[in-house]
Amino acid sequence: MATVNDVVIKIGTVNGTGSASANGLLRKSIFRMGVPVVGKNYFPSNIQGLPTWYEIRVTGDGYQSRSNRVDVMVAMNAQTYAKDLADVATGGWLIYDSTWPRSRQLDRDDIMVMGIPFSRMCNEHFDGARARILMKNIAYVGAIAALLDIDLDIITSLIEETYAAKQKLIVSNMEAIRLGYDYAMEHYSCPLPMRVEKMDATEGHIVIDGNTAAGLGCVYAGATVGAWYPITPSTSLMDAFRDFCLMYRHEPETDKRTYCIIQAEDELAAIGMVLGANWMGARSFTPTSGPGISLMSEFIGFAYYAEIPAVIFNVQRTGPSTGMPTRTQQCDIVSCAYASHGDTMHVLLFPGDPAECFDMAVQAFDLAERLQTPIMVLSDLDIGMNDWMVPELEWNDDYVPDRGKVLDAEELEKMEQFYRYLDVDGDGIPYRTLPGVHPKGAYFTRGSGHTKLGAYTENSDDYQDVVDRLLVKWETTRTLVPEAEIRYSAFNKAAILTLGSGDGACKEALDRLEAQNVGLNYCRVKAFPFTDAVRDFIEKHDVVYVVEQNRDAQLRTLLINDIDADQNKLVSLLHYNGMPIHAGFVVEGVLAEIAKGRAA
Amino acid sequence: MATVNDVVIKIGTVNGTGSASANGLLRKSIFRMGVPVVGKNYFPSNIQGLPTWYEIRVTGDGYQSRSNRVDVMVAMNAQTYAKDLADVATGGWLIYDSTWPRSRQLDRDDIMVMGIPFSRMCNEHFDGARARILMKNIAYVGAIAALLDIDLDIITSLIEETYAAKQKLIVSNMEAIRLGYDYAMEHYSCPLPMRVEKMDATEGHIVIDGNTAAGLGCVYAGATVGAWYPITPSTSLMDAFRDFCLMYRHEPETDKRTYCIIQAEDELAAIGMVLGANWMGARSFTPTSGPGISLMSEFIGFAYYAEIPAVIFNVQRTGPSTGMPTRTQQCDIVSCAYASHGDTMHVLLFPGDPAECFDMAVQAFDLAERLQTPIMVLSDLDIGMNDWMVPELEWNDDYVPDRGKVLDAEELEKMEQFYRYLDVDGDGIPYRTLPGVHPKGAYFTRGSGHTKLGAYTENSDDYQDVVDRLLVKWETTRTLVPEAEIRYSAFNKAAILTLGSGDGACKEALDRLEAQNVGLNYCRVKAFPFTDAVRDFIEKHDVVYVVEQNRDAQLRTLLINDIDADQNKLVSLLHYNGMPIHAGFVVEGVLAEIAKGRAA
Amino acid sequence: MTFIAKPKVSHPGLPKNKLGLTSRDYEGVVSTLCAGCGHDSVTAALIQAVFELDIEPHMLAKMSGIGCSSKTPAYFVSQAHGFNSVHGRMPSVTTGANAANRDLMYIGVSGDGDSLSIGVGQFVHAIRRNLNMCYVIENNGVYGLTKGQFSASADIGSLPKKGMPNQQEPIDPVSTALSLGATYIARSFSGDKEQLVPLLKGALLHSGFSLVDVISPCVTFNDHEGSTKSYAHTRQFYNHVVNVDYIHPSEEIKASYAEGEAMPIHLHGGDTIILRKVDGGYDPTSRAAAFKYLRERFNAGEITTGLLYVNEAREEMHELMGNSDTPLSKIPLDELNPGKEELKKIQNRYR
Amino acid sequence: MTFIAKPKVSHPGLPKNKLGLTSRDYEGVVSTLCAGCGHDSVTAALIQAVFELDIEPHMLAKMSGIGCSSKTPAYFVSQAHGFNSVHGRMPSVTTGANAANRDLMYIGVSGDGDSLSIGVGQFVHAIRRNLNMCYVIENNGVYGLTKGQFSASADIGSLPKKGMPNQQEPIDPVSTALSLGATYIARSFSGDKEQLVPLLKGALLHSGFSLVDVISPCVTFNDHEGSTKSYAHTRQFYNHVVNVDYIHPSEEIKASYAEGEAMPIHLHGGDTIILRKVDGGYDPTSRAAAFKYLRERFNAGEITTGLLYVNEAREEMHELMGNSDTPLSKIPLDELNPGKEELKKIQNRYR
Ligand SMILES: Cc1ncc(C[n+]2csc(CCOP(=O)(O)OP(=O)(O)O)c2C)c(N)n1
Ligand SMILES: Cc1ncc(C[n+]2csc(CCOP(=O)(O)OP(=O)(O)O)c2C)c(N)n1
Ligand code: SF4
Ligand code: SF4
Ligand SMILES: [Mg+2]
Ligand SMILES: [Mg+2]
Repeated sequence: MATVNDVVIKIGTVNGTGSASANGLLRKSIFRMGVPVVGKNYFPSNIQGLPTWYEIRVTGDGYQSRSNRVDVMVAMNAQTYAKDLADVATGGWLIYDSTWPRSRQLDRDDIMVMGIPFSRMCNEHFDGARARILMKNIAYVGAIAALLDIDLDIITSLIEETYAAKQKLIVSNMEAIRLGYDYAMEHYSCPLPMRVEKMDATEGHIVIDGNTAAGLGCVYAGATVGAWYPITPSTSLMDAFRDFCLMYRHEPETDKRTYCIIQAEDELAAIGMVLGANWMGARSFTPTSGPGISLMSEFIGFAYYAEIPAVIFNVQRTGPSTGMPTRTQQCDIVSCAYASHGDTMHVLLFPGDPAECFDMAVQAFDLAERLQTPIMVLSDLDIGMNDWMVPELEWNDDYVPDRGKVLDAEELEKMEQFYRYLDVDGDGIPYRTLPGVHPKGAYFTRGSGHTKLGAYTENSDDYQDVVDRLLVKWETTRTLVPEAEIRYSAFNKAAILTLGSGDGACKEALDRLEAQNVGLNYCRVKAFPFTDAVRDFIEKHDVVYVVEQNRDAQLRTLLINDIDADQNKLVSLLHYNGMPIHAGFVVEGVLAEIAKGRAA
Repeated sequence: MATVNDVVIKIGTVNGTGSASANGLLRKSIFRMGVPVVGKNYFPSNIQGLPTWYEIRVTGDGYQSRSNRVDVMVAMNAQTYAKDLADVATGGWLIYDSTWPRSRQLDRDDIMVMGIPFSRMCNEHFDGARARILMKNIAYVGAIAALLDIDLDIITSLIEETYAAKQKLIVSNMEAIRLGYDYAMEHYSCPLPMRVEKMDATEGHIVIDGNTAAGLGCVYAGATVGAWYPITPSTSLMDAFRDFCLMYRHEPETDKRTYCIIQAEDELAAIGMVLGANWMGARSFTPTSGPGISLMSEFIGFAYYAEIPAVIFNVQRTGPSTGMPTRTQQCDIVSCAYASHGDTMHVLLFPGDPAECFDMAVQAFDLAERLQTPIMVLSDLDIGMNDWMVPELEWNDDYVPDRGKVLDAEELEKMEQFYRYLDVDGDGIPYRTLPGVHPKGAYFTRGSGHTKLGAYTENSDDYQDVVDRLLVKWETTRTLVPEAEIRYSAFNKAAILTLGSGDGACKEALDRLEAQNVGLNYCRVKAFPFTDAVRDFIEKHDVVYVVEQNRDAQLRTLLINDIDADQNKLVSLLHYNGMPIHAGFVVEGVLAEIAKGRAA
Repeated sequence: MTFIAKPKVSHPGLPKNKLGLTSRDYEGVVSTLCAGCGHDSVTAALIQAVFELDIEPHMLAKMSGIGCSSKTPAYFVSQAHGFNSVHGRMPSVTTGANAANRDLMYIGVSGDGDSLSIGVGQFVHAIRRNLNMCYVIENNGVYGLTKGQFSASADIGSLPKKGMPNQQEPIDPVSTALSLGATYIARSFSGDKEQLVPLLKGALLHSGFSLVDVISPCVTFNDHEGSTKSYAHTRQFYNHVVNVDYIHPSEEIKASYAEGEAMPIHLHGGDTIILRKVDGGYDPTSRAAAFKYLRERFNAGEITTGLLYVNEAREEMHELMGNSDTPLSKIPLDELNPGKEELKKIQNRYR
Repeated sequence: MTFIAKPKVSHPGLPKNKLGLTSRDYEGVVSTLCAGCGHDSVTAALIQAVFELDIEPHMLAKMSGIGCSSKTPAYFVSQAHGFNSVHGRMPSVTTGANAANRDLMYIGVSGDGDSLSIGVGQFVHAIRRNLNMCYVIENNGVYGLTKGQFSASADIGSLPKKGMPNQQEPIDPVSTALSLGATYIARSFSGDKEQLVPLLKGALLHSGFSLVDVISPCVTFNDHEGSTKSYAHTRQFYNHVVNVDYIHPSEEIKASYAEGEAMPIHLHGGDTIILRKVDGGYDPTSRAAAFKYLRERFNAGEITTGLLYVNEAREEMHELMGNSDTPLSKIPLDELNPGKEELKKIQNRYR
């Protein structure tokens, strides 16, 4: 089957051997040919010596999720050779390092296996153990370039850009590319029937991971205080924030920093710092993952009740407990929505790709200050650490940050008396003051019972008054959070509803189902609480397939609990094995339900 | 309106002035007259100097909840005189200390106000500031005895029992009783039309608080390691455990302790200790309250996934955050059920009174070991710290603790190889081994991804295998937890469903509604997950009023989520102002719904 | 944490500070602590210290955790923002607040339970960062608010009201802070206002982390015989080694002091404090020597008080990081935003 | 944390211990750490120590938190139960396990991140309880598993692979433990097995809390020039003050040692260790002196190693509490239950 721009390349290596830059080079060169790509990393929770894979999906159609198929496997890791061999789709290809002989048992008839002596060639051409290993990686890029017809000029210019300052490296890298390229050209009929061809579908797009985009969003939102405790897979978010701050955040005259990143002693401290900074009027955030959320939960409840803004990025990984730190899931939805003891409810945002990580980072700060409550951005490892093609990030210089209801010195001066928790405007949102602004603004922030005036209380009515007003605020919240992405067609009585990184797989599934004459509407929620449009959407359908990446149907739980969505309509399709969801899972799930008699 | 054995006495004092023993004396003497009583404490989160109240409901009918009415107010605290005066029901009585003149404004026409110069009398009869204050308290007991016709002989014998070793104190206490008694007899027509009369309704009963009963249950269950961090209102649970251990838990020969209580540095450490001890094969528990649960949540998720037994008592208080530490709520239901990030579900037990705190403490340890998972006993301040009349606690000496599936040395010796997480019996419960027993039993306990054999994994299928098996265990759990209390009558299509301390108020409400010809069935759930009987119960009714003490209808959420209970049937009646729920609230709630057109 | 607002009566005769405020203006709501509680004396000392230092009330931030001690920020300077956080976590909140606005003066009030049990991790790391704050531990050896359990500062052999004596090694905040490198470390006693007020003033003015460990007896649960944190015991074994005098910047340092007997310490903000050594052999600028001395006096049963260690050389958190002098919370957000054009440029790397 | 089970080949020539086991019997699964990681050397030293002490494998409990270091319990003694808990919380789990069964020997392996940042509170309180365990910190100055951030033990001025040098005061586990009263405190280096093994043996036999702080370089993130936790730096500034020899109970203490040069320490279980002082002036039985010495050598840039403090007099947790000698987990539940009749009796007080 000859196909163009629809091929999945998977490269198996050993972690710590520097294959990341080779894989990036390959992915970028395809992108520069104008062909959409998806890049996924499957790496172990380990530093050096264990198997790791990088998967590039070349998708002329511009799909965003992984495919569950491997067409071209580059099996560089002898340890996983058997598994890698087994993973290739019928009719596919496997490339291995033929420097060392391979057991006859390790063969398949239905695929084509190609040996290329990467190690031998590199040992002959390069000196030093480190260089030989690195160049072996570059050499397989050359081989793939030949096999898939990737433009060598583009590869060359990418290498030149990367090593602009190190001429020598350009030469050696190009040499390694040539080694692989030439060997493949010589020994195999290139290109393969599955190949890459220039097109024009990447204009105005970038390839970026969600953590980088979110870190950049924090810079643009004007965040100044970042507090965190390292945890996979959220670490690179703060790394990105730091890198961008190094570029953009120094006072011109003094070169002093206009940001403050604090590596906290743990997550309890990180969230405490974020609350202190936001209380003081700085925009402050913390990135974390599941275990961090558990540890932060006492403080999150405090912030809900004392009404302190905060932005928390939860880059979810596979739970429960330590779980699989380098695998993805959407498994903290319930624990975030109701984090902390007592009656609490928290605002969640669900970015669907890195571009939304950028946008929602900014929205999160605006909402946090507007609503005076923690906003949790629920990304996941798939979005946060993988390479997504998205439209270029946009910024509007007219952006005016929403600082919410903060009284300044002048306003306070004019007031008779300031009361912290009064619902002056009827929207459930009180006014706040910042320390150091005016003596009249002073009040006592506490997580213990308080009256609407801000005084300590153990009185039943006064207590209830405040927690009831928080419900009014919740309804206001519903009107302020980002609207869901909805695709309607009046004819469909069935629909798919998903969130976050389920977007790509679901959209691809919609196309595939459509092709099988199964028409479905679509809704991707972007926030909790759910908007009225989501409520309407569910009401308008007979069946709503709720696609999410956890075992316990957590999104479904929230839909029923928050907007009383009809439990009988909501049919769960749950993917939770730690790998990113793919369209096939959704298609099969829907078809199986239909086969069982469920309406399409 | 003359009534017998249906009167509510409320005593307002200042905390730290030693009124507790006087109030206990009063409550006990009524109980010894054979008359059921309910005793409630309303105290501030403070050590000395703030208002505090004790309320005794004399209830010939044997109801267990508070009444929302005050018949006889003893206003000993000048600071709250106005409030106390306002709280008395029309036709009621107020007693105050007439040593000091009282403002004329502070009067009501519809009640009877009685001045008794407690301070003056005590100052005349006793020496020393401390004694005078304490005796003033005893004196009001004397006055109430006269007014309500409480048996002086019983009071005398109670005082004699209490101070058996301190003859002098008997004399002075009796003198104080007499002062109040005689003054009342002399100045007011005693007894009042609302009075107490001997009956025979307390035989076989005791009056106890839930924390004491739970502490005793832990002793009987054979718990040996208690780890905790002090927090109101759970502190007295560990105090009770310690007190009973001092009585019962010393090796006869050596006098060494057969228990170990560790005051941990915080709740994170307390739960860590509990897990370590249970892992090692000791029965171990921790009492805490909401903030503690938040802090424990990372470890609770670990225990769920690594399958380690643990018993956690959550004596709930008013949330969110620090909230009102000395007020009650049932507000941690959701946060306990789904504590920790990732897909987790935890077994909850809901004692309805102190007797069940005793029983469920024992059941909790059995279930924890049988199911190898944390069991949370969700009590609350109302049950834990108030005085409930309950049937005598029972113990069966034939009790055989359920240690669950633990392999001993002999069994291990015979095995080829032990695997920790295999579902050998098909009930989702694997076998475990204890350290130090046999080298073949060794395995590596971890919260990271593991296979059913117990090995570390990052493999999707192996991971999913284990978390899916946990769902099988969950269904087994459903068959092992305590059955709900259900009262059926085939004719009623409407019902009340509640949990825990809602029991008393709901049962009283059922009687009152019945009297108004509103017949309702009743279900009190005792555990999460819910049993099949609960599912059936809801299915059989058109309307189920779910009565709970939190703002967000947390029990309702679990019912829908766990057993897909029909959301349209479940109508919430929510009481969450921090005071214990009372029957009137339920009656009014139900009637209001019926008035709105809801089926009875 | 009280219901009663103190009546604001003006007392025309009261002395005024440079801002024209009287000490009454630095008060808070009426305390609800037990009569005689040491914590109320610490509150009084704090009021006097900030009054005498002419601190603008709203330029103060009052931080605390949970406990009787942690309630006290409500009892002073009503015109300052207060933050009563969760148990043991005051240091992190203060760190964040200070990161956001370095212009305020931060007073953290904590208890021995709050700081040495649940909160010891945050205590340790605030020291490590040399966070610019005045950290007061109202140390009574027990958990007051939860009714008298021993805290981690209880001494071995100290008797509870009922039950067995404490057997566990105490955590001494002073030697812990020394081992961690805190830059201003004092110990005092709630019953010795004369010593306490100048120590607090020095602590407030010190740039960096200053610890004032105040033995503050709990009259309700730990003031009986056999308790080592009682008024009587503290008075008896009190050993005052280094006095401190605060000199207002405007005042001249009049006397000159003989080496070894008194030494002026010049604080960052231009203020000066004079240390007067009662015990000539004690060196409050050496961590090694201070630790040894304290340990030896502790073994001898003494409670060493005064300014026990000071290091003005080490930079506080913002200086270490090279942060802007302008409080971060005051930089307009649009100055923090690189703008549309930069966003375009930076994205070239993602192609 | 590995996929590969080590092949169990029998080597007939290998020496056997009293139990007839070879050192191979004390191995675990194959390490997945980076080649050259210091932690693997510590693992090897631990294997040697438990082998030489004739410890029954299943009478050992291997406890850890999260980190590269915390993975290592999988790499030794496969026949002992292991407990890989959550990050920073190993001490509490060990406390509970030990409370339940005092008969086992507890080895806790932790990292500097695990113990000094997130876990410092539990570390401090395990010391305070004098928990009977051997606590090993594999100290590399960084968070290995999360890819190289500085930890709280990073020295001021230490350079990262890229970026700015560390500016924060380090937390030194040894002086922190000293200030808190740990009863056996040693420091060593993963590259010096000869010193490390006897220190571990002493630590395992010591009754009470023993800390072995092992500088264990992270080859991937913190072994470059400018790092103060590199192999090269540690070797260069190594200062070995107190050697320790372990004497098996069956062996006679042959030599007699001149005062000030060597001292025998008799351990609770009947074992003896001999301290040999390299620096005659150092007194490993005085907290005050040890602290001062360490501080001074630290200021001089030296890394002081050896057995730095020992106190055999203080009782461990169970002894302090007066607990049964029988492990609590082994007392049959029916002996713990006061029975039906007692329950009747006791309820009289509730009437
Ligand atoms: C997470 C959490 N656990 C427990 C408590 C209960 N608690 C309140 S104050 C306190 C101890 C206070 O002791 P300390 O800090 O010494 O203050 P003191 O009352 O002695 O001044 C405790 C354990 C709490 N509020 N939060
Ligand atoms: C609650 C929580 N926060 C963060 C992490 C991520 N994490 C894993 S190991 C580690 C640090 C390990 O450092 P260290 O203890 O020094 O061990 P090393 O890898 O250096 O041996 C961190 C932060 C986690 N596992 N859990
Ligand atoms: S209990 Fe103790 S610490 Fe608390 S207010 Fe009373 S005396 Fe002070
Ligand atoms: S990253 Fe560092 S600490 Fe972790 S295994 Fe590698 S060398 Fe060891
Ligand atoms: Mg205290
Ligand atoms: Mg480390």
